[in-house]
Amino acid sequence: MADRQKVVTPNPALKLNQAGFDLGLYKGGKTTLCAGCGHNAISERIVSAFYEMNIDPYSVVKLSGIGCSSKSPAYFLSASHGFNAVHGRMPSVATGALLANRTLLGIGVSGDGDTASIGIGQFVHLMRRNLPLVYIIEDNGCYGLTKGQFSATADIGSTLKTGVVNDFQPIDTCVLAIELGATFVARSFSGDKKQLLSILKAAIAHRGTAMIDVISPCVTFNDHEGSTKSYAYVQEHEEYFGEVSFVPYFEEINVDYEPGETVNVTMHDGSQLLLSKLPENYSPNNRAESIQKLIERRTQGELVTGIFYVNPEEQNLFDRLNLDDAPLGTLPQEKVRPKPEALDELMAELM
Amino acid sequence: MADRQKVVTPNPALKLNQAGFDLGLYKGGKTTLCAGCGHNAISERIVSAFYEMNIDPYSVVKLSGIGCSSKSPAYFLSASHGFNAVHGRMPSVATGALLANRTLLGIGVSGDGDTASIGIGQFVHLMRRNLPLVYIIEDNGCYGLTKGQFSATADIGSTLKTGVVNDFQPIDTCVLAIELGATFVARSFSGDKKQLLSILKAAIAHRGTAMIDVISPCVTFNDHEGSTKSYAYVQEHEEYFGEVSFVPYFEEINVDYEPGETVNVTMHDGSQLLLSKLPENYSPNNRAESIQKLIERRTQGELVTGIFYVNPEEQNLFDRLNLDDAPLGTLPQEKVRPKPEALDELMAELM
Amino acid sequence: MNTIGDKIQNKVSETSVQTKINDIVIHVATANGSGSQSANTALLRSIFQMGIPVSGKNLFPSNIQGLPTWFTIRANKHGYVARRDQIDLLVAMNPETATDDLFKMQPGSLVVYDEPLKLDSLRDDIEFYPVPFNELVKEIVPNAKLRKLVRNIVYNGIVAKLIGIEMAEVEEAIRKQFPNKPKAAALNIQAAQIGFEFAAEKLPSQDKFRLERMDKTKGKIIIDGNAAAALGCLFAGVTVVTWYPITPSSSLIESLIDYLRRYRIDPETGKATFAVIQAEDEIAALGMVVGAGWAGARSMTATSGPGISLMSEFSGLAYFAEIPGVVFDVQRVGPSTGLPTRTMQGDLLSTAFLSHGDTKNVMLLPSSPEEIYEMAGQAFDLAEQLQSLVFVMSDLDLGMNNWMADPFRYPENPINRGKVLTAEQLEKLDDFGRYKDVDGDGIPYRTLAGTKHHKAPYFTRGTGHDEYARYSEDHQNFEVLLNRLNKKFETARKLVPKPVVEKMENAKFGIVAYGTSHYPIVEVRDALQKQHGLATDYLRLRAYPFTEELAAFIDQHEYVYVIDQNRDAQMYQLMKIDFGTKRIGKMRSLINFDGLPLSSDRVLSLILNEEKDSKNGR
Amino acid sequence: MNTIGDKIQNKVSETSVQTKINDIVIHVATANGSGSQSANTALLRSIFQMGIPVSGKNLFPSNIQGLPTWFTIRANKHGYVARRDQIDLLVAMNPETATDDLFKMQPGSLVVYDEPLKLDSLRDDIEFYPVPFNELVKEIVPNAKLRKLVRNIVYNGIVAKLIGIEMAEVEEAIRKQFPNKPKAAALNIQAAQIGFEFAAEKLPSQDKFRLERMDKTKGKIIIDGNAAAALGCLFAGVTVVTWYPITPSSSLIESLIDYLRRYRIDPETGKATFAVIQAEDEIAALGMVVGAGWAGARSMTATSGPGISLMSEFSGLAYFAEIPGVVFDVQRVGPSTGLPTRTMQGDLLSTAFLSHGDTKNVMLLPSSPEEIYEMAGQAFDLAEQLQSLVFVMSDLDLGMNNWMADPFRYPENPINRGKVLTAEQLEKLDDFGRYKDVDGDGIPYRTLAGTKHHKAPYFTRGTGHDEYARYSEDHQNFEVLLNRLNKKFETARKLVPKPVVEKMENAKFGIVAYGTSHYPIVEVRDALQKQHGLATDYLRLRAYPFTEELAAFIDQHEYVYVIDQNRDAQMYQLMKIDFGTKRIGKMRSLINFDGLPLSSDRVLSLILNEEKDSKNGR
Ligand SMILES: Cc1ncc(C[n+]2csc(CCOP(=O)(O)OP(=O)(O)O)c2C)c(N)n1
Ligand SMILES: Cc1ncc(C[n+]2csc(CCOP(=O)(O)OP(=O)(O)O)c2C)c(N)n1
Ligand code: SF4
Ligand code: SF4
Ligand SMILES: [Mg+2]
Ligand SMILES: [Mg+2]
Repeated sequence: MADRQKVVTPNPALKLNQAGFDLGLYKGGKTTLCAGCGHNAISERIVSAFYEMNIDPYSVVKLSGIGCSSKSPAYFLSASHGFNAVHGRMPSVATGALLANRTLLGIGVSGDGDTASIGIGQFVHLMRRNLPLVYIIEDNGCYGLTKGQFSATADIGSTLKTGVVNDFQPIDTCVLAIELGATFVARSFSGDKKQLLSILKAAIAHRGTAMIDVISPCVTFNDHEGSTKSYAYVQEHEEYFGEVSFVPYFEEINVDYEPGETVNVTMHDGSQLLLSKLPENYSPNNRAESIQKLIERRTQGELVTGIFYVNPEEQNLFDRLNLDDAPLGTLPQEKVRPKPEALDELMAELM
Repeated sequence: MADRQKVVTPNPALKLNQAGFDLGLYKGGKTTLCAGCGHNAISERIVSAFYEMNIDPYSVVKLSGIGCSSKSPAYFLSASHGFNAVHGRMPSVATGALLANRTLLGIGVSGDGDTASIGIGQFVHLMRRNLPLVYIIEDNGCYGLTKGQFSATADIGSTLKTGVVNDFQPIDTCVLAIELGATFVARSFSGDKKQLLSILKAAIAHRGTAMIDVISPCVTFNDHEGSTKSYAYVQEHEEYFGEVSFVPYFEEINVDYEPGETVNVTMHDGSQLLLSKLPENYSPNNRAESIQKLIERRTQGELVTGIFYVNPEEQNLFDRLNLDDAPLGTLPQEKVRPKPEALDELMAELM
Repeated sequence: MNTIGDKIQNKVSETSVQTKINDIVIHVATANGSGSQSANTALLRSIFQMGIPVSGKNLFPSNIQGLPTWFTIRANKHGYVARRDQIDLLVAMNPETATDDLFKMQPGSLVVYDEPLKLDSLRDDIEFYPVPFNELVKEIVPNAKLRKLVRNIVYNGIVAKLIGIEMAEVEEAIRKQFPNKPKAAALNIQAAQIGFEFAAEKLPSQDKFRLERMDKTKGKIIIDGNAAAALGCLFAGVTVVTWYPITPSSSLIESLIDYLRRYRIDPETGKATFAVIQAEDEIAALGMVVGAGWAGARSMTATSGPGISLMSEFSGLAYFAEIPGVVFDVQRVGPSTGLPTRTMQGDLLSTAFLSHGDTKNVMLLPSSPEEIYEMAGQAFDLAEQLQSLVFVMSDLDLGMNNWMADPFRYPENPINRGKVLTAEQLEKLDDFGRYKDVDGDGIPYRTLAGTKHHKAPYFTRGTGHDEYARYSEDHQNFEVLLNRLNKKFETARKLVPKPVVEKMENAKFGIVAYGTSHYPIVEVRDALQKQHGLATDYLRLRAYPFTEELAAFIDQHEYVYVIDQNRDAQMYQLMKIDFGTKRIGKMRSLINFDGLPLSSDRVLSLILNEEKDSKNGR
Repeated sequence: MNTIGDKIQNKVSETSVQTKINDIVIHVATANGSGSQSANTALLRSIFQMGIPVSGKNLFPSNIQGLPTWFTIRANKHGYVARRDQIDLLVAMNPETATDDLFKMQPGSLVVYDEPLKLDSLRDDIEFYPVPFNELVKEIVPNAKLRKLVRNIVYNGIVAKLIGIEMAEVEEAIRKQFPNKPKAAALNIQAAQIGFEFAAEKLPSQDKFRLERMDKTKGKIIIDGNAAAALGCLFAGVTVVTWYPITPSSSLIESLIDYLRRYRIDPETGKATFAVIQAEDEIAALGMVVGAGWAGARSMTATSGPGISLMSEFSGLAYFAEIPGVVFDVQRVGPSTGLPTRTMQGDLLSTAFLSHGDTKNVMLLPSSPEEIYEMAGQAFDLAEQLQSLVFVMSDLDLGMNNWMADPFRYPENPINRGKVLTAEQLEKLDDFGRYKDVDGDGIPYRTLAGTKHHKAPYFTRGTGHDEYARYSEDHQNFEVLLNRLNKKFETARKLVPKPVVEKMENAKFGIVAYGTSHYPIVEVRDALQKQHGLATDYLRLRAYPFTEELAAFIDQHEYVYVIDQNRDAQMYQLMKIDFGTKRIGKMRSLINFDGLPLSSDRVLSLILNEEKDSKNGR
């Protein structure tokens, strides 16, 4: 029998954030993922990020596909509507939901199987459209829920516990996303609380598609030697692309800056994003360069994390569609059913 | 009533190539595409390439998805088995067919809608697998067969005849293919007979996935101002990436070469590929650099053609699977049904 | 079929010794992309403007240019608009098919043809009208490329003279074709006039067929079913539209886009009260519909067979998670890619059970522009009332052909959004269970994302869940859920449009049909009564699941014919699944699956064959 | 269902006053990922090794670790292996479910439990056996992480002592579980022994249930249906295997990969005579099967419900273009993602009509490991003979549970590749038409790509085509083609495996069932005869389309029950579609759709309810 309590009722006894919501509303149900699963750590960061950003949880929608990762929306933001869709197709469902109500803040959670295998088509087209959505890949290089088969982000040469070796080059979702037109692309590691929280906050403040590939080791099926996604490997090989820290609602800082220095990108809600600029002349708003950098470092076997690309100026899908400011889904009849005169006019033309 | 003649019978009265096959076997049925359609020009080049390369047409399979472009296999190589599959799914059908018979030479024809919209998922995974297949995108930036809607390679800002404007950045299939691990990536223009023929020949000689994006204007729906795929636009804006000419069965030329010079890549059948090396230090076997170059030139609004990337050394799918040399599909029973002792052994283990 | 069918045709022919007034079938054979579409539509319109009931059917290839295309116009004083197998007047413009086309004509019929084709040497039992089309247009159009486009309209003038269409109407009709291009209109009118004059001077007249002004089209409109559906969506207040182009559904969306841009930009804000997305494929198209429907939009997509197949997985999700959405299936010939430009009612069975597991879907079955316009509105209401997908099963014949119709009525009822709870309503409730059957009709209440109340949020999923939308693998929860979904389907039975029943006195049997099969049946029932003394009753299905009227209809008759435009008698099969032996025993299946709009001749011969067989005690 | 079902259970309970020999249902409640799988399999095996017929069913959650899991072992001297609703001995290891589990037990049954759970305070009508599991393993496993994994095997020893399983068999069974890990085996054996000794010393003995050595499992194997299917594919000579992981089908492919790597590397060349591709999704998986089947491979994939939905478009292509391929559907609970780890026969209707247009598919219906092994072979032969997809409809119960089986027989017949023409054969032919019905059976001849003959090449497509595989939009070609496909389906009727019929004298009615419904029916028929004096006949379907035996069976009986494990009575519906009123009138549908393996109790109560109702003249 499932637990009979059905909604998280606000609990003012708990500490409230500045928007007046208690932490309980940001938390979710008890996880059914494995103890130690990277995905749980990500859920925790999501809880913190939304709480600390003072987001009204009732205005959030959380969506996912199918997989262990895709279960996690049940484990955060219990006061938000959730939608666990079908495998690999969260992007389309999220697109529909947010078109129906553009005032919602969307967060989509997917797995590497969900995104890079069955879902790569919807991923590609989501990135092109620049739908305002925080899109998180909980990336463990395997299919956790179906017991550990390789996904398309599994590293070439890595081995399953059964000894089967992966012959195929992994898909680099960050390079793809940048190339395809995503306007916020980052990578982090589920074990790196500080960086992940910062990136999440920046993503939440972004008004376009914010794609975060979070390396999130599967402790059960992918945490063994030969796997480059295991905790040990990641901790050894990880390297920061830049120090990332999120500064909400501070005064605006100039984005024009010199190599080796620090850059502030101003987000649409006025909050800002502080990036350490790489000495190699890295700029967070040059597509070609960030792709090149990523490929280069990847070729050297390095796992780079950080925010690779941000473009807060690009028109998002709502702008492109010249969408009404009010949620389409609840427009009153007067707004959506043309007057009788319109029908008369049309009929006259057809006579 | 369809024409009652059902097979192209060899016609020795026609000129034979060195392998002893007459040109008629390389030709196809009468085209039903629009007069002047770029796709027809591509079919003609394909006929020439296979004829001049002395490929046994009976050992070729030609496959496609659905679209005007995907009809074209009916218009070349009548002596080859053909398969017009479903929309966007040619890659999987081709994969199956070539696994069943690795001795076949596969040529797949797709459209930009077929590849970059509905088929982008299969495209991505085909590129990763390095299946030996010549993969041609007949790229007109629109859906010809369904009357001209935008495809995902339509340029941002281009307009339909109805005045609808495309708001989305085009997918650059060449950049994608290189990033995803394709081992031969090129772009050409259907009106450029010489270059296209050379590239086709090089692709035919390649033993891995050879992806060619051929800009192929749709004269009916996409040949108007505002479209960047129209003949006029292409002819104005086209720029050669390098002079390409194919030299079959000549002696091997060294691939180690200096910027500004010319490079010969040795193909697996011993035939070679001659490339003019760009002064900008372009090398046809550096993934990161060719991607960078492509993006750079694209950003400048240039349409680059040529062979961008070739890696003849990469293991292809057959190698990776350690596949028997004989066609799997016709292995005799002795090879595919284990002996009774095997069953006895297995049963004993289960007792 | 042929013997009886032939007999009927012969009979019709025999009666044609005198001049037939306002009763003719015209067949124009051209090549795709040759500009014949405007000429044919103008021809159709000119007859319509004379007050004569008329219909036009375009038989076109699945390519863009150069392949044979036929356009059939039927003008009929009784208002019969179904296809006829027999053609009275052929306009043979296409050298590729001219001979074949000619040999399909009945002796004594009329053939206008492009003179160089020299058809008159092939048969001597035909009345030939050779026309030197190229010569005629040369004078007025020196540019050869342009000439090709104008050449066709010449036959509008020829035909007008030959059968009595008033030239004023021809001109008016051509002007309608080029509303914003007065120059093009003028040129085309000139060409038609040249044709008219040529016919007057050089061609013999005939007295077999004659059109005369009547008043049967007054106040009517001409529209294709796809545009009608689009208008229905417009007035239903659709807000999210997704699509992936596919023949024959593309023009539904393209019309809708036009209408939306025209009537749904908020005059105050200048912003769109709708969103249209051309998706990457049909999976994504339905995924977006589902997401949008879930979040409160009136969402829809349109597709055809291959798209329906791809929508299978999302169909199951929508069924199980109870999400509204409207899908137009403009059916074409399957299986597989099939014949993309031919018509069929081939997706009923797969749509009814679209998805694995125990999935069942609601379908509406429009048969006319008026009806698909109205059903579009009903579909959105039903989808939201039932919290499920509603499939509107149109077909190529309805969707892409030109139909005469009564002007559409402005919706009488306000938009029905179904059981949606607001924050205020939630506040008053003790308890909200997203999947609880509170009203006993199997339909639960829902809340929309963004509702600012702590009871509102719930988690939607395609996995097992309890009445409070919580994940559950409990088998009892599962049984309760599936039984409730069944109950909801029973409720649907009461909400869907009822069939239309038409009776005659002393009917010998009943006919059950749906969609575009309607038109031949109207004609055939008259023919059966008048020519064969057979009175019939007729039930036209308008929805699945079936309503009680269907059962009653079967009960009232000794037997009923069930007419399907598909090989596997799909509606008949759905009826078999639903009914018990007594009713099944009365059902007789009649099928046609040649991809052509169902002809009256075909239906008549099917029924007469059966009647003969049963007389012979088969 | 409950009243009658309860009565039956009570009856069974009443008879249990004396010691029941070799007749017990053991239920082990643990948590997922806690290492219980090895313990449970070893427990099952130890009973099997004593010669007692036994079956094991795993009821597990759709997660990887930490959620409740139940394993049910039924040992039965008569060989009944169906699930029973009543449990005789509960091993309660999971604190989360212990109370619930306990309250489901009948009075007088036995409960072994983890002592800290203190279950004995909750009921007083149960025989309790508290065991301090943690204490017991502490001595032998100091490492706490490891201890968790070994803890479970202790109950093997406890249960062995309690009901009389020989310790030697327990040890042997454990060794089988760890074939290449002697250390792990030793540790586990030690733990089991500790359990055995504890039970001997500290627990009271009982005399309600006792296992005694018999000889009913000699020469038998234990295997799950997925592995059996994989073996069938191995010996059928499969060459191209594609898949996309999905529960409960993944282990079919994973077993197959193991077998292929072991037996299908050519000893001479060291190269693989097979290719396995993990595709990007199910659409690609079937696309590859179709491509491979077209080019001559024996190709296959395995999936479950959601995958079947995604395969819809390619299914239509394969049907229409006539391409062989085998699809295993290991069915789970739908609609949508449903209950991924529960069993159901829910995909029959959607698979039979999988795709838009008039598509129809062949399905095989295995019910045992032996049969799915053999049907795998038949499926490949049939697919190539019929040039179509063949769907093997397994389910989670068959696929993932452990079954006793007879050793598999080596295939008697050589591989049947169907009508494939070689260059030599082509040379002798005047005429080759790829889609010509030369033999009158609806099955044309084909050639494979690469055949070096000028007559060999043809163009395959999902669009309309004539007998020579040329593109055609001609409606007559289309009708000919669709009618021939229908004829081929009729031929399939003659080629598919016939049903198995079992009779009793003076049978009052017939039972029609398929797949895993077989096991409860075997038991229920005996019960009906012995306890209710009702003799029955039984037809077990093995394929769709139906063969003539089904019609004959219905004709021979006053009425027949049709048993489906799905809500919509899907097989019953398929039968209704196929049959006329006389037969339909005799069919009565019985359904179960709770996602659990069908229990004998459930079937018995369903039938008795109906019998009672019909006695009461319903
Ligand atoms: C259409 C479909 N195919 C297959 C599955 C089975 N399936 C469930 S989860 C999953 C993969 C999950 O992998 P990933 O997205 O990486 O999530 P993870 O479990 O690793 O977090 C698969 C293949 C499914 N549910 N639906
Ligand atoms: C599943 C499916 N959806 C839609 C269609 C309709 N359709 C046929 S061709 C085509 C687009 C073709 O575009 P492209 O591949 O660019 O080829 P082109 O005609 O431009 O050469 C579409 C959408 C289809 N056949 N199948
Ligand atoms: S199986 Fe792997 S991905 Fe799934 S919950 Fe466990 S650790 Fe996480
Ligand atoms: S419509 Fe365009 S793409 Fe299609 S055949 Fe014509 S020119 Fe070519
Ligand atoms: Mg994963
Ligand atoms: Mg195109």
